[in-house]
Amino acid sequence: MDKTMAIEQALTAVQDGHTVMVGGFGVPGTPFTLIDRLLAQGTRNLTLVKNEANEAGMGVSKLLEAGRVHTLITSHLGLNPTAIAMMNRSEITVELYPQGILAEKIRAGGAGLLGIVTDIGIDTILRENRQLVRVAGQEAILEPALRADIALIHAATADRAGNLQFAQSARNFSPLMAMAADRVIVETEAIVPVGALDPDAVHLPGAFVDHIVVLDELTAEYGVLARHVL
Amino acid sequence: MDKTMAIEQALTAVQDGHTVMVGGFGVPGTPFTLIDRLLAQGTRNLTLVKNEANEAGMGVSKLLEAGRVHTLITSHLGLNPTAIAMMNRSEITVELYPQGILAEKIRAGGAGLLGIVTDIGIDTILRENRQLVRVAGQEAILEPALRADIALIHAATADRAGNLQFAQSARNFSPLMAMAADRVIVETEAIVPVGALDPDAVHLPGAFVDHIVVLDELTAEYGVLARHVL
Amino acid sequence: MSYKEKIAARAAREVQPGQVINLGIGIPTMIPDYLPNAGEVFIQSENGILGVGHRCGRGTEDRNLIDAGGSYVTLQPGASFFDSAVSFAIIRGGRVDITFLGTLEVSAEGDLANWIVPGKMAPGIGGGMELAQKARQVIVTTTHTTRDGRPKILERCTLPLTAKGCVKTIITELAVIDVTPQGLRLRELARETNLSEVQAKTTAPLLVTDGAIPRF
Amino acid sequence: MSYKEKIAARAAREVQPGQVINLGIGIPTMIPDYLPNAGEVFIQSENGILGVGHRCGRGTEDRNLIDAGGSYVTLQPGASFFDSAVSFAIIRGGRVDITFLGTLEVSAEGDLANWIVPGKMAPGIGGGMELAQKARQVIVTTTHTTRDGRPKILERCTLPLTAKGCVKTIITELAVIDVTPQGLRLRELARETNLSEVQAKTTAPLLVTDGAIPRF
Repeated sequence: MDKTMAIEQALTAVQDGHTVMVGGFGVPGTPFTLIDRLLAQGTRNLTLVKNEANEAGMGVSKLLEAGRVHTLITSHLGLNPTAIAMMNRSEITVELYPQGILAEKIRAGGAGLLGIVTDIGIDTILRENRQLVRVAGQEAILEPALRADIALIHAATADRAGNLQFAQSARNFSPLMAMAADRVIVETEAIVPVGALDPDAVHLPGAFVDHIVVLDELTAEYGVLARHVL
Repeated sequence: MDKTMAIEQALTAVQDGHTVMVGGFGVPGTPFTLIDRLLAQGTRNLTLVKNEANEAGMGVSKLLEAGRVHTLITSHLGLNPTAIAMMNRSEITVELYPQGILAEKIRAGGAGLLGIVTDIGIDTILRENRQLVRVAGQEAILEPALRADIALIHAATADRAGNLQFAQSARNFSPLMAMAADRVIVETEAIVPVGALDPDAVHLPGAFVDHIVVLDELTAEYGVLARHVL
Repeated sequence: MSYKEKIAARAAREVQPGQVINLGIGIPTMIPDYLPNAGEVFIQSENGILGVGHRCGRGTEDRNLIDAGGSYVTLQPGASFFDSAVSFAIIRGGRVDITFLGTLEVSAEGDLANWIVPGKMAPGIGGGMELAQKARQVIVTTTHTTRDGRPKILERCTLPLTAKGCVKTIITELAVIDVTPQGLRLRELARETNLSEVQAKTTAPLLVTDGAIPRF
Repeated sequence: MSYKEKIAARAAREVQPGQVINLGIGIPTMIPDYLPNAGEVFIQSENGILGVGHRCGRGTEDRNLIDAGGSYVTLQPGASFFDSAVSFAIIRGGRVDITFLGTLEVSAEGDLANWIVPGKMAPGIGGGMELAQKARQVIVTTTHTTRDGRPKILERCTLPLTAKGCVKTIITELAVIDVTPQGLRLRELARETNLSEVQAKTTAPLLVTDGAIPRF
């Protein structure tokens, strides 16, 4: 079994109008190479799901800036004034969720559930336009599960069967999104033979992975971000 | 930081009338030593949550047979005719859930959610006496989250801060239950200093663990079960 | 070859390289013995394993390594372990290509009833309902009739359902039958039988394509 | 010591050994510098870390190791990594003992408003709402007044809430104030101020226990 594939071939799966989940929280875990190639292939009219919008000029922000995204489902845009400006000019529609609720909506999609029930935000304006239910005598919000056509994921190590390991804080949303998409495309820094990973140390089982792209190099975007250094 | 404790002291937390989650799927992951000690201390009127009831004369079945349990929340009793007989004689109340829905109810409790929404069983008798909701135009079951007063967990390795690793198929319900209980008591085969575990290889972060009991020996119950050998 | 072995061997031929499969108790557990490219198929077990290998030889058992049926098993290369929530995420999330399940009854519309007999308390649901409802393909492997000779393949199930309209294919010692929108379609016949015997032992009508029926 | 350092230093004294704490952006990120037993406290970060250590010295940054605020950090012994769902399970499941948060407004009943100003589009919610609603203790660390001198501690919040009745303690450069069922209780006063100044800068009435008010 060998799920490795050329990047161009893997990304033909992403089509206009698709919903695309993109792993990463800041730089760690963001699949910059897959994003750049998606930009290059011109796919448009995307709904993007990502924790945040990276920073201006980086990662998914490039897709926003190029007008390829009509809706962004996210937790915050705090580090990306360009994305905030686009939202304020209504050039993109932004759906905001509490970060852990966004994670749970995605996870629920991945787990084949239809939704979760939470009291987060029940006393706030978040309750507006939400489906309210009562459970255990308590008012709560029913949040529908979220799934995607495609997930773009960055791994530290993959075996050819798609078992993945993530590095440190690069794990974040990646395993959840890989569970929640019909087609999961992974870029990996290292590729190892099937059987090389300790079965107890796999972070995401290969069943969730469709295509693996082996990175030849890590571009500068993957590196330490000078403006965040003390 | 050192969460290790004598077993007697750790188990004083378990009181009459408590809801107790017990990890394990068959022998792997069942905390036999904690169960035996709980039996010895005489705690009664328990609601027990476990994937299955172990086998007659083993593990949680000892608590059932000693009359310490009024309700068992579980997925199946298939390997325990004693427990089935007790259920049929109404000596215990048994709440049955599909195995993965039981896992999700527990996980939802652990994740501070109020419930999950699922279509599992919607066309079956499981829909009876359930809270039905509509989501995405579809009829579904709202399953309330499940939490416990206590979780009893078996780990392969713990550090003194409570970070845990499980061995192979012994992981099963253990991390979910450890998330879902107010007080989590872990028995471990090996104890290591804080800092000895690879942070990327921890299966359950120490924040979920309250007390650690270091096992002096593994009794025969932990071993290979002769009647399941080919 | 026993009738159970015959069913398992025929069922194994439904599996494609690269697929993730899940095996119920009974006959399905015998399927791996007949997989042509076992290393290219990943067997998932509800207790948190992807990549179950063959059953253990006596004396090689690992106390921490059983499958969901309680048998001591080995691993194949590329295996991984995970918790029960992730395990059923694989199942309900649509990443199990085929689940092989036994049954009490199966209907012409693909309804499956294999978990409870009213009047007898059911020993539980286990993972079967989720597998039946959410695996991409549900293949029933079963004897064609009950022990006392009554058909298991019915117009309508009489027992409470496990899942509605979920079964794609039924493999028995006598026949391979596909559930189609038009009804049950006989795909193959065992060498030891004939159409009239199979129809007599099947309550629902069987559609037959023109031409010779392939044998297995 | 700047006023921010003073707030952070006083806030650090609320932390007990063995606790799990989460630090919002701004002043809370300075708290670790003042923890007496830093090794005995586990700092949780929403992006999937338990056991964040001090910030990185220049040149020692790891591209894969940032906190939720985007700063390059180190690990303390006993740290662990996990995904975002587990990270918020720690938060919503009640395993964060204290969250330190900044705020725009806080009310006499402990309502917190720190995420949106109507008319300006909010840049998002992040993890703050879940921390405010579910951490065992919410401690607000904030300047006592806005930049233009208006009180932040009000009878009622005017801005949309982050969470209702969640705040336990408010620590400013002037005072430590507990939210109690009876109202706001002044626990400590900064050495540089006095009761009348603090009350003048606080819209809600402050309850004062008999005897000398401790200073910090």
